[in-house]
Amino acid sequence: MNHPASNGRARPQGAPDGSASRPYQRETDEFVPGSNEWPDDLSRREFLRLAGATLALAGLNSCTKQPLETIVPYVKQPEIVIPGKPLRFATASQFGGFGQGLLVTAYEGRPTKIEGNPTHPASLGATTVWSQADVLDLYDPDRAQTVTTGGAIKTVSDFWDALNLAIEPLKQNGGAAFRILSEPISSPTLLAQLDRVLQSFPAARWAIWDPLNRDTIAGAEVICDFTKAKVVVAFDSDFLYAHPYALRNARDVANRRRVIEPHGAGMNRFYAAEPTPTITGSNADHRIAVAARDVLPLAQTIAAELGIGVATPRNIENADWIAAVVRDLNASRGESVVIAGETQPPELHALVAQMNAMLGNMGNTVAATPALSLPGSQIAFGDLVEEMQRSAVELLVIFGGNPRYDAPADFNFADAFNKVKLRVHHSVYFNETSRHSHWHVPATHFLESWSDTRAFDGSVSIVQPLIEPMYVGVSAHEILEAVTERSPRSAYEILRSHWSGPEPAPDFEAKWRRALSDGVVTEFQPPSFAGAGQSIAPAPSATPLEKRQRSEARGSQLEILFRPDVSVRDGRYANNGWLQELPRRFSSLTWDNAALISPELAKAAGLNNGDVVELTFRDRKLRAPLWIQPGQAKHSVTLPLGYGREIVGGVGRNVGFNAYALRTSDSLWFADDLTIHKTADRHWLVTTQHHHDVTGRGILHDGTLDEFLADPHYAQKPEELPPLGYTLYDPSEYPYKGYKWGMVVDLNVCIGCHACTIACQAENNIPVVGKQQVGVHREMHWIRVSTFYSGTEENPRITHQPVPCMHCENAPCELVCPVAATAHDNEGLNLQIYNRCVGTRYCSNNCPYKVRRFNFLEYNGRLSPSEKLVKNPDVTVRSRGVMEKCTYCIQRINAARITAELDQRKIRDGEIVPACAQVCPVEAITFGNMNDPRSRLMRLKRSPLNYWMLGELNTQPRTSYLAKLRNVNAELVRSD
Amino acid sequence: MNKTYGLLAEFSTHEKLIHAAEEAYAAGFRKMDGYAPFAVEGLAEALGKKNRLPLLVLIGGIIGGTGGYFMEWYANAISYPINIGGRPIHSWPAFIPITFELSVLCAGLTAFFGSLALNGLPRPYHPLFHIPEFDRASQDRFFLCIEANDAKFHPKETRAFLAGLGPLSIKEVPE
Amino acid sequence: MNAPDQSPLTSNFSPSQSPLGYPTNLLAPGQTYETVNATIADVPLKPAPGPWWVGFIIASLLLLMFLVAVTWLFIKGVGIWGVNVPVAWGFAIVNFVWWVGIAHAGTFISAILLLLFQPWRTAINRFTEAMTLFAVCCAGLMPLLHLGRPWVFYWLLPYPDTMRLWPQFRSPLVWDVFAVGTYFTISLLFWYLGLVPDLATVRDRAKKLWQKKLYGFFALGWRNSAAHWQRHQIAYLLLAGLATPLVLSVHSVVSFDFAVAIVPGWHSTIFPPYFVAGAIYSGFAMALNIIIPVRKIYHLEHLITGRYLNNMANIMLVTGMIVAYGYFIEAFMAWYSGDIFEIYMMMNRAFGPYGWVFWLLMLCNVLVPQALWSARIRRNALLLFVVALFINVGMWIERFVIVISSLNRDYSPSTWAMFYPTKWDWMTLFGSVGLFLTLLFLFIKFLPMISISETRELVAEPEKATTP
Amino acid sequence: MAQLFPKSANVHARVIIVSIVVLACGAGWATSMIYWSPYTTEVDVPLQQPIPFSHKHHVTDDGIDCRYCHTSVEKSSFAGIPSTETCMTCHSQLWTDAPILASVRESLATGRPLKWTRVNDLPDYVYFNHSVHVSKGIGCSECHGRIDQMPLTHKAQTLYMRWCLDCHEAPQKYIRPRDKVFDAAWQSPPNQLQQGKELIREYHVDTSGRLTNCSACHR
Repeated sequence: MNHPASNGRARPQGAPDGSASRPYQRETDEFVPGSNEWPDDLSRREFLRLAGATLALAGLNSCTKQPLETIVPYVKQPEIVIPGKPLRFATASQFGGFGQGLLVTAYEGRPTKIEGNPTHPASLGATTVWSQADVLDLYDPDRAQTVTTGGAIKTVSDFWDALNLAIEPLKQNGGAAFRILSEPISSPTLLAQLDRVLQSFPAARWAIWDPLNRDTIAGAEVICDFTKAKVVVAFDSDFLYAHPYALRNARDVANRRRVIEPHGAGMNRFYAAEPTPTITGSNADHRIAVAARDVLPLAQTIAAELGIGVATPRNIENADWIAAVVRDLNASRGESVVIAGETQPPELHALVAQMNAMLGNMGNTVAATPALSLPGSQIAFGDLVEEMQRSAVELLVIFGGNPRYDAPADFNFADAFNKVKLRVHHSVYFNETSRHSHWHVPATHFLESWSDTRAFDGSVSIVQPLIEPMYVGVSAHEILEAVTERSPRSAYEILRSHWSGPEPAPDFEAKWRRALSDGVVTEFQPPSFAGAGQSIAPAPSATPLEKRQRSEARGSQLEILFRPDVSVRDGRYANNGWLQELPRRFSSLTWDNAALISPELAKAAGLNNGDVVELTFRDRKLRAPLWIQPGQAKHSVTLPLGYGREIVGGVGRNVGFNAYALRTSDSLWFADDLTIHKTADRHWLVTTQHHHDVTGRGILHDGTLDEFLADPHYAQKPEELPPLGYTLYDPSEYPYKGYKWGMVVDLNVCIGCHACTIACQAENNIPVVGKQQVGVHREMHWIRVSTFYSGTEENPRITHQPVPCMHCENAPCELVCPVAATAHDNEGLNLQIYNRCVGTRYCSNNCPYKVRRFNFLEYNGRLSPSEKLVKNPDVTVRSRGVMEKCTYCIQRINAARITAELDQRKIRDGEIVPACAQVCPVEAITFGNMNDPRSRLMRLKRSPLNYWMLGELNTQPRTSYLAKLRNVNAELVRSD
Repeated sequence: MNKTYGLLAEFSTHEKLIHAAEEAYAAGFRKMDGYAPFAVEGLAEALGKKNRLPLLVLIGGIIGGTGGYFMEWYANAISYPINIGGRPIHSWPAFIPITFELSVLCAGLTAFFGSLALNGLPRPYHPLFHIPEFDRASQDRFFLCIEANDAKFHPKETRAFLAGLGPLSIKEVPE
Repeated sequence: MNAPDQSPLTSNFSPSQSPLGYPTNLLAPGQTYETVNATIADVPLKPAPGPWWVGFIIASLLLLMFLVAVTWLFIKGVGIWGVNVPVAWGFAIVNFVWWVGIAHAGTFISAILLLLFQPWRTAINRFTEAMTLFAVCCAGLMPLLHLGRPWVFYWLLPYPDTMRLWPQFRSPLVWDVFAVGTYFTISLLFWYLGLVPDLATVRDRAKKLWQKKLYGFFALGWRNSAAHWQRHQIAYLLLAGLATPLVLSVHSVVSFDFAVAIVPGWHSTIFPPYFVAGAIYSGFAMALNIIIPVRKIYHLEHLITGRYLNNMANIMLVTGMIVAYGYFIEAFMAWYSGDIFEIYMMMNRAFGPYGWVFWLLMLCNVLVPQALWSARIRRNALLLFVVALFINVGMWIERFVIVISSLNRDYSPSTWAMFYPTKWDWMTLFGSVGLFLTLLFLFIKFLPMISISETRELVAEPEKATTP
Repeated sequence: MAQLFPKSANVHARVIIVSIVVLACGAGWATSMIYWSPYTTEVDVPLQQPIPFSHKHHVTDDGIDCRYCHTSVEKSSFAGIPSTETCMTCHSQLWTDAPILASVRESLATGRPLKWTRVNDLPDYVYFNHSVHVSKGIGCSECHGRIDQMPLTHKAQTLYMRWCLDCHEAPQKYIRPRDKVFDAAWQSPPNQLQQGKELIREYHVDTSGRLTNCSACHR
């Protein structure tokens, strides 16, 4: 792993370390868009072989001359940069205020791909879909590009002056009218700075607002060690996906569920109760759909059965499920985990804590998260808004977030906000809040500036930049410094001085460098500050809990659920094309959110997908399209948050409806009294998968652990398979000596998070085609994750199946190509040669797996110069009229091969990792050499669970699957 | 008109023409030709005309077929062999359709251009076109022309001989 | 120039009805060389009648629409059509197969009937050959338009390029290129060879010099020499002999586009015979749809007699039954194979989202043509015209069913999706009809639309013209 | 009626037919000529450059090694174009005020890079890697010709795929000892084929046919 030479030169002369190389030369920080710098950059791009458009010409190159291209060398070439060779830097990003360890690939100082940092305990080399998409935000031309006040473009120094001017008068009364609002912060340096500011302004206050806050768990936040858990019971918790520690949780759970061969096969048993299907619930062995309001009573019943003295509500459903849970929990005391989601009330979390305690899990499988000390003088968000209403706030500085869009509707934030005298908003995007602030200061993307952050498990990482700010960018560190100091130092200096202390230790430099290259700070702690409050988590920012109404069993009364969207979260990713086009789990909706309702409700009310209904809740009304979601609790209606953004870039405009309009402080996650009635309108909802039933075809093989133990080869039985190597042709014609690439996808551990899809999109320059094109089934994802339902529609068993190209040895697609644009190489890869393709689309027709994607239009035509920078220079950008598909990341194969050739050795097992495998949190995808019997790949392929998709076609796929197993509870199956 | 191309006798029906042709052939005339508005069966035979077009067409077909197969084999098996879905490099069954099409194509071209060539067409100018009435050869009249370069041709005697065949008229065709 | 000839050749007529009551005359009574020449050869020399102009203008407007559609296609790409994944082939391929099929009647009539010594081809072969040519033009365009990158179409042709790459000769699409190319060439030669003597007739009947020169140029100086006639006939016969296996091969090759693929509903050995039958079926339907109006407009009833219509109707009935059998066998084999994919394909075809199209197909191609059992209908030009129209539509629908309803639900349920044509799809379809008609109208106007020399032969040998 | 066409028409007719055939063949021949002519290939055609840089002078006269400027040729796919600094290491001493070097000095002063025109420009979908060719004993001059004899740099080969394949399917024809890779003047010995075979074995060049796979160059 490369790491930069750490000699912090001051900007503007040179980029800070890590971003030592720059995509283009810049004299000053005041970069005016459209200034004469782009041409250089464009020609660089040519030289980086990134002009997708020329591919169209390329077809013609046999009858036209190529246009002249230029080479632009460096003026000063940085030592660490070898043109044409990527560099990798360790850094970290934020997820709900918690750090995520990352490893970022950069070409000539141009970050193109984000991976997980294997040395970071919270990620172990995997990433979330959001980390994958962050790099697209970096180059988003819709980002805020200049400091503005009232629409007028200003310089950063203008802002410093204005800030100082505003602060001076506040100094007298200790900043009584000075308020700071931020998102959850875990950066030690930033917290220290914040503390310093609050010390110097004793009367000033600080509030936190996060629409997806975890306040309900405040104080009860725990880390679970799923590797030790035999039984897992989840109450409305999405701990495998929408959780700050999800990546690690997923890895640990997977390691308890991975089954290769029968002997010693053990799986944990996983029970889930949730109102609306989540990634987590879909992976449970026994999932029940219960209204959110019924989760607490359910837990109470179980607790009572376990012997905890709580009042048990009467007439509770799912008796057999409860019985099974109780039995299994009792049977595996100290080896189980009970976990509840942040969407459930504190009572439940308290109860869950009791259950874990009395089951002896505390200290075994469950531990409290390390305390994070926060500055004092913090007030709840609700109180801040109330102050603003009273016009008691003169200066409000908002770091990140978008409260004007996502604050609870009952707070009436908009007009409270307007009563603040001076409003400053600091964010990466110019959003609804920025629009109504006096000053908007563009924040630097985390790939552009220095900071530090702290993960869920307390491990701290340094955030180091990989590129000079694309546009004017100021970091939060600099602003906080500007509040006290007249002219702020650079973020780099602030950070370094905080870590080194006043007089650096002699070995500081070495430690610092190691911390940078490892991406995790292990060798020293930052000097902690005199933090007053020792609160473990932010003070509850929403209104107190007493207000939240108790939910008795309210029978058929509709319940409203607010949930973060699986793609755009709280709305911060609304302008990210990759995420907007990423199929939402289960529904496979793209470019929209829809109110999810249960099939029963749909039947009862005669509703269909796409019907627009009017939702009435707490006298507020909202129109939203419907989607019927199997597995949804009967009377629960889920509203995904994060849509209906107004002040947003071109991508996120007019996408979906804004569920915050109904969300009140006493119903952050769910509440009763929802009424819906059908309107005449319909909305065009666009999905990538219409059929979720395998119709008994040899596509998906699944079963139970018991079946497997009874008959290990059952997974290979269902079809009449041709005898292995059964062929009309002479097998010796293509011996596939040397390397013989293959892949295994372990359906048993795959959780269906879709990270592979988006990682592939990032790695392979896959275009975003937009709603209309997805609507006519032209999405371009090379690896899709099919979701299949079995069992009842009310509560189906859900299985996810990632489907990349199978790289069949007897490929049907190749036979029919008239120009040999798709052919085999003698390592068995099924190649697609874009520049030879004439676009008959015959191959796609003849592909039984339908994994081929066609450029029906010029999907790369509308890219802005900055968007082109995200493209991977090692992968051809495809133009109109050519077919494309999964290549097993051939660019990575070739890179590894050339490295091996130069070192005069063979490619090692595990040296080549395709993007999909690299990102996978559960290591479900394995790639390797089938001629190496000792490879991890072959160990898996030898498993009796190994099977070919549609094997009876005898296409001899190189990609095979390990059948899905469920560790079902025999009693429950019988009672089904 | 110093030099003549031949003598042209005009008949009303094709029977008459065939009869005249047989007479003329019997009389030993060889360099002669009949003209009719449609393909009169037996006329050419009566005039003793031969035809070796079919052989040419056969040869054309064979060349096309073998050439076609060779091209496919050379291109896919020799010039740049590529592994196409694990199918044999020399997949002869897949090469048959084009082989067949190409033999038909070449045979057809031979038949067409062969017939034109043997007929000496295109020949926009021809002595016979001097005779105005000859227009009717393409409509409703039947002609027999004994050419001057025939060994037994004699302006007077041949005219007398033709007259004996009961033509509607006899014309001298200038060169 | 020459007074009507009163040769009494066509005086003694056998009864114009066969014992079974079918029309037997290939020629109305009282035809002479002159009447034949006049009716056919003078059409190109006289100004066109009103109906011709109406038809021609409509046709060229459609052609204009075609050009618009194609231009936009080249600007934007095939994305303007409804095609998608899984249904990557749409109207373009449907139209292609449809047009190629239509082309087949021409060759069938002029070649196969010639070899079978069927005299009832004389008056219609010229038409249908022209029809063949123009249909093949429309057909040939479609695969080119449907390419993602049409500007590199020539990569499908074998030539020594700078990349040392060749076409992939295992692909049916390459077979198509050669099959359709050969078919067009042979049909063109066949048609022109037959035209030469008639061009000579027109040349000799023309009054205006430019007309004489124009037709004279294309007549190549044909002078009706017996020796020429002999070679001409041999060449004609040889071309017919070549065209016969060719016509069978062409649609077989087209059917391979589907049969070679593994898509359920495509991968079937019955395709070649059943495609060829379908081709001739639609070809005759199209021939009738053209001949019947033309016959009316130009008053050719005495040359294109009821016997022609009757016989063509019979052929349609036969081929129609073969096609119907094909439909039945497909369903039967799907069931008999016990293969879940095949069975599902058949169920989806008949009762899936495109089920109504399938039943429409049954109506047009199986039900309606049963009317042809009735001799009365076969002899009624108008009814025949309507039935033929149904069959033409039906045959297009058949290709739609084969292409779309097989692709939209193939092996992998998670990728099943619907295909909906866009306005550009429709414009391309009807535009290609415009191209076809435009060419046809030009042919009718400027060339002898019936073989004059062969008709003269009928005049000369009346017994040939009347044998049932 | 009289003759429609003069007697000469018969000759003309034949002439026309013959000339059609000739033209058809001629057209084919002409196109291939154009493809292979310097007009299309740009072989031997020096391109306009910001500075009339002479490889002849720097390599032959000054004896500078290729790798001094093309630093990454052994490490990376891209051989590397010298940064302005590299030029100035010498030219801060030599020809310090030569007018033709003005743009170099200006580049260093302003920090604006020089813009060279690509001479050997492969299409964007071809992924050529210098390091592996160099390490397998393929000399610079095999593709770049006698660069040491070029006052103005120009293309030496067509870089057509057909040309690449020529070596990829029979490397023994071109491979040379590693220590001769940067020797532009190297001539293949009379026993090249046999020596080449040995080098192939020694350098582990893949002769299984993988080098002619599409994936060898295209992704």
